[in-house]
Amino acid sequence: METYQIYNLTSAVLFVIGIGGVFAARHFIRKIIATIIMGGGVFLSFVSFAERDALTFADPVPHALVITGIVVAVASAAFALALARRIYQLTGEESFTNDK
Amino acid sequence: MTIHELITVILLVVGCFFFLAGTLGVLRFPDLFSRLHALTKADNLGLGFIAAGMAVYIASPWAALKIFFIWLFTLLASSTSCYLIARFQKEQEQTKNGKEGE
Amino acid sequence: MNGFFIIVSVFLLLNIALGLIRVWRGPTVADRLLTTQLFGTTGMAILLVLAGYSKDLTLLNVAITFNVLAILLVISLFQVWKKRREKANDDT
Amino acid sequence: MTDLPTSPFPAFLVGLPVLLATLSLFFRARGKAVVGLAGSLLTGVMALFALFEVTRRGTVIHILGGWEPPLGILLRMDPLAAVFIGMTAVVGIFISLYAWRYFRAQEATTGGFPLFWPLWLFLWAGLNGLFLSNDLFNLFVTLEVIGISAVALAVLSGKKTALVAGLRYLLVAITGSMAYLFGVALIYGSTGTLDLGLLGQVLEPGTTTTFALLVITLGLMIKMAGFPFHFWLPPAHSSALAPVSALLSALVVKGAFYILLRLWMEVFGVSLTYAAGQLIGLAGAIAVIWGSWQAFMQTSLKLIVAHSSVAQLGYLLMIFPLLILAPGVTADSADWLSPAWTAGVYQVIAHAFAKASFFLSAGIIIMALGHDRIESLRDLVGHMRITALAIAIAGVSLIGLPPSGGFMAKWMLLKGIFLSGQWWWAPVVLTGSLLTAGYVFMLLRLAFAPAREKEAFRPVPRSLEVCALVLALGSFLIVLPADNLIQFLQSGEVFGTGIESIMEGGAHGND
Amino acid sequence: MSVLIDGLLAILAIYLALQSLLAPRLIKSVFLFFAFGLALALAWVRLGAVDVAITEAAIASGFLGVLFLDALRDFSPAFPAKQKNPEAAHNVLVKNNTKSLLLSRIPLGLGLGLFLLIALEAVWKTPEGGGLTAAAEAFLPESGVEHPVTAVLLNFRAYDTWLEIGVILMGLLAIFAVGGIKVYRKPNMAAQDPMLRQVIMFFTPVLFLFGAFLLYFGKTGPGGAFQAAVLWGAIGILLHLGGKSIIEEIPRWLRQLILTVGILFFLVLGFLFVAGGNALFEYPRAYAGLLILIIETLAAISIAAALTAIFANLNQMKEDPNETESIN
Repeated sequence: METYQIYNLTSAVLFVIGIGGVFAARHFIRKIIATIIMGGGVFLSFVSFAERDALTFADPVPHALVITGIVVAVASAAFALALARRIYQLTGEESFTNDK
Repeated sequence: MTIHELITVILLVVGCFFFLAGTLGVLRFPDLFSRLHALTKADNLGLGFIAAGMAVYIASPWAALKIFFIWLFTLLASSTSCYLIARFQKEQEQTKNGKEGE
Repeated sequence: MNGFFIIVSVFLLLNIALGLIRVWRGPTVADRLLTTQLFGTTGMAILLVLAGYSKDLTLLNVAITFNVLAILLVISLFQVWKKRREKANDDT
Repeated sequence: MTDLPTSPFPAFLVGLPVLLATLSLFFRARGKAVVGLAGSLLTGVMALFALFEVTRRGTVIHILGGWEPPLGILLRMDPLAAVFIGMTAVVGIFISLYAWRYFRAQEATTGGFPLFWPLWLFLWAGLNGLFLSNDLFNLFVTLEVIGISAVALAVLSGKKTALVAGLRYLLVAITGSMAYLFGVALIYGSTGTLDLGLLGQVLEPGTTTTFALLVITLGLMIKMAGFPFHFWLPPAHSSALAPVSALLSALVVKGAFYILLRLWMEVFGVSLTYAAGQLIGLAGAIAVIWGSWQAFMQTSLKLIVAHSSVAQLGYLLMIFPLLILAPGVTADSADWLSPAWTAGVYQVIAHAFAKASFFLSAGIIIMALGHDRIESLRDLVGHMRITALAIAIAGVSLIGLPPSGGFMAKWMLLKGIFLSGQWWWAPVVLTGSLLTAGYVFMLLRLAFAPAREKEAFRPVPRSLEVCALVLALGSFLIVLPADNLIQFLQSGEVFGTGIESIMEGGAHGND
Repeated sequence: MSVLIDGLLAILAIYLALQSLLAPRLIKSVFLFFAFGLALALAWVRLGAVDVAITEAAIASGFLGVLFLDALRDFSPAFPAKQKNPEAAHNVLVKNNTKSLLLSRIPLGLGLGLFLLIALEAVWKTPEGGGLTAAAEAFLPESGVEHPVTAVLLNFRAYDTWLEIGVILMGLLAIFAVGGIKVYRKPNMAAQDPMLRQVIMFFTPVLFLFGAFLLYFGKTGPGGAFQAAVLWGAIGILLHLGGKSIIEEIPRWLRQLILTVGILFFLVLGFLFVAGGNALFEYPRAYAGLLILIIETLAAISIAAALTAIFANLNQMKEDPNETESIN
């Protein structure tokens, strides 16, 4: 098994863990963490393809995409965190009360 | 094997030994404070040896400076957080019994 | 030499895995906070060894980035803890 | 593809709103609104000019940075993109005018929400960027621009219900984007390109492509509130401020639909299967029935309108089973293809106008009454004639009665359904219309009923009512250029190749 | 042989991800999440993505970590404050968390398991697309920089990067939208602490210099605007934590200029190229290197300011929960 294949499989596992977390976790913070884990899986997939396609250097395009993706994901997570904190301050709720 | 490499191997092995000692301490010691003690002291020492080993191996003054800073910052961060964890634990023992409320 | 570096890395990773047993067993919260510390220090060591293994000095920049921001985390943790204590004192 | 004529318009369509949004940050409350409104008008007018340019010159492109795909990113403004951009411009201009007056009227008590303007301009830039984008990853970035600005707009009121709905909306949006991005990663891994045009040529069917199609479709369905993932939409759309609700339901959800349409037609042609189409159509059908029924059961105006969005988006999903050709059928003989996807485009436009008008009217009613419980709508006609008229016209378009845009959409959808022989979708379309008629006439009956007791209608600026009415009329006026519009849409060369790739897909299935 | 490292790292990352979602206590979740970030960074290093590793360390672990830790002041009952009502409710909730994930969600679990199997098969069978390495290598000499990732970020796909700077600014605006409207909130002066001041005095120049180094180094090696921006932003965050604010002391227009100069300069420059008959972000080849350096510097300044302001707003949210409508 090659290095990139290990991480490629890991990426699928992390992605699924993240999806499960977003839907099943209750607390806001855990839901946000789950989205980041999901993102980690996706980015791992990109970067493992970059390693597979390496010539003199690894494929730089996925690296750049992942950097962009990480920044975007963090901006979203920061916003989600702000919302979650605000909701807690106003209502004392830490999870969606009528969660399905 | 050059003399540089020999020194590196020796330093790395010593470093690993300290890491192992630290981890064993974390696993075997009876209470938190001694565990904390084991982890912080031994691991930082282990990191110091590994840093020294790698500095010898890479053998460039610029890299050596960076490695030194890595070690220094880790030392700072881990000792501060060790101090914080200890104080946190003490506070908690004063207020409650320190067990997790599960 | 490269084989040796790999052995060292694997050893250090196993070390972390071993340390996770303590996280699992607890019993106190503080014990679990130790993970991050264990991870931090050992992770830096692994990064250093990998820098030697791949002969890529830019890995040192990764380690420095982690380090300087770890300080930020520690100070932030300190603030959290202080605020909590102030609040606890206010309540009593 | 790069031999198409280049034009600077695509660059300005994305750049200008961002420039103005950023500049508006230098001003304080009132200044932000002035710059924001001016920026909206400017962006809208420029978008219409761009639309005109495309009708004159055909598809235009803009090669960003001078780097051609696959390394660089290409902005492509073909007829379909131009129509969506034009729709955004018209709806956006009137919502901006409405928002200006609406926030001015409440400035004393609420501060006038100056942040609406930069966020709305960013949202507009994101929408234009999405319609123009020809790159899978860039589509992800524009989706995120749209997602963050849309949620920020949705929570602008700062009320608890809006915040909770907004957080759920945001988490769902992030999940959807990440699912989409996972599909993008796999496609990049298996083809080494992100450009839609190139992908249409090189993508081959296989396990990976099928899975990528699955996660991309799921992710986009989450974002466009397609059936099992519709739960976030009604609370988020109904709890936002009136102009924001209008933006969210008229424009934002359409972004994900646009990507889905493009990808299904241009990229995934080879790996679509009959079952996948039926499944997504089923989701649409359930959404139509369930959403309409829920709308019927609600007691507040905004919730009715929000649930109705779920149903109307269901119609959009129902065109997808028609886009898939059975093995052995060529695109030439498949005469239902073009009614099917033009029905989708018409439905998007008609719904955008009608729903925007509906939400703006709801905002006027909330302004007048202080709430939007429907029992208080009694004698609306006596107090606010124009708003009542706007609701009636928009409602007729939602039901799909002739000669409205909604009618055009449903008629073409039915045409596509019968031509393709998938007759089982027809009862769903009709039942949906019937249920829609149910809640629209319930509203109208109340509006015309004499008041039992005197409800205190506060006076409302006339200009607000006019904005709502113009948008409602728009949902009828779009029928006038129908032939030209359909012809224009079908002139898209690249979209033509999309149909060809579907054709090849049919051939593949035949092999 | 070296595959052993990767296998261990993969298992570790998966374990930590699972645990950070299952951990009963919030603080443990957050700490395991840090550990997860570190494992992921080691994975990036193993895959040869040093840029990504630095970004992960800087933004995803560092910046987001600080935000999470700061959020614990609101939520977590793990610190020994005497909790009132929320604690009881929360304890029930955290107990449910583990169980509900494992037991009462069997359909979800089965669905996810099936999905995982399909996903694993899909990634395993991904055909070799070849990537864009060759194309990037061919055009690298024309890009104005020597590091391929920087060339992609700032030249080949500059449009994405420009939008991304916009996303950060929008994230800040979105946070204003949540918690009332203020450009920058005053730090809590009570937070001043002599020990902290020493640490800040020592680390401010370190952060600044290392950030500048990463920024400049981005031309030839891993580093660049985003990584540098986080380090510079960390200065602002440190000062804020120490009860000092640099941004508060400068006039409003300058503050706004600092926040927007990155995206504005990038865009206006792009418009100038368009006016000159080129495409958006199409640098004249001769000046590409210089222009990229200027753009990166300004972008780093703007992003650093935005990150500082994001942290400051989140950090001070608690202090005035009722203030929603103060106008900027």
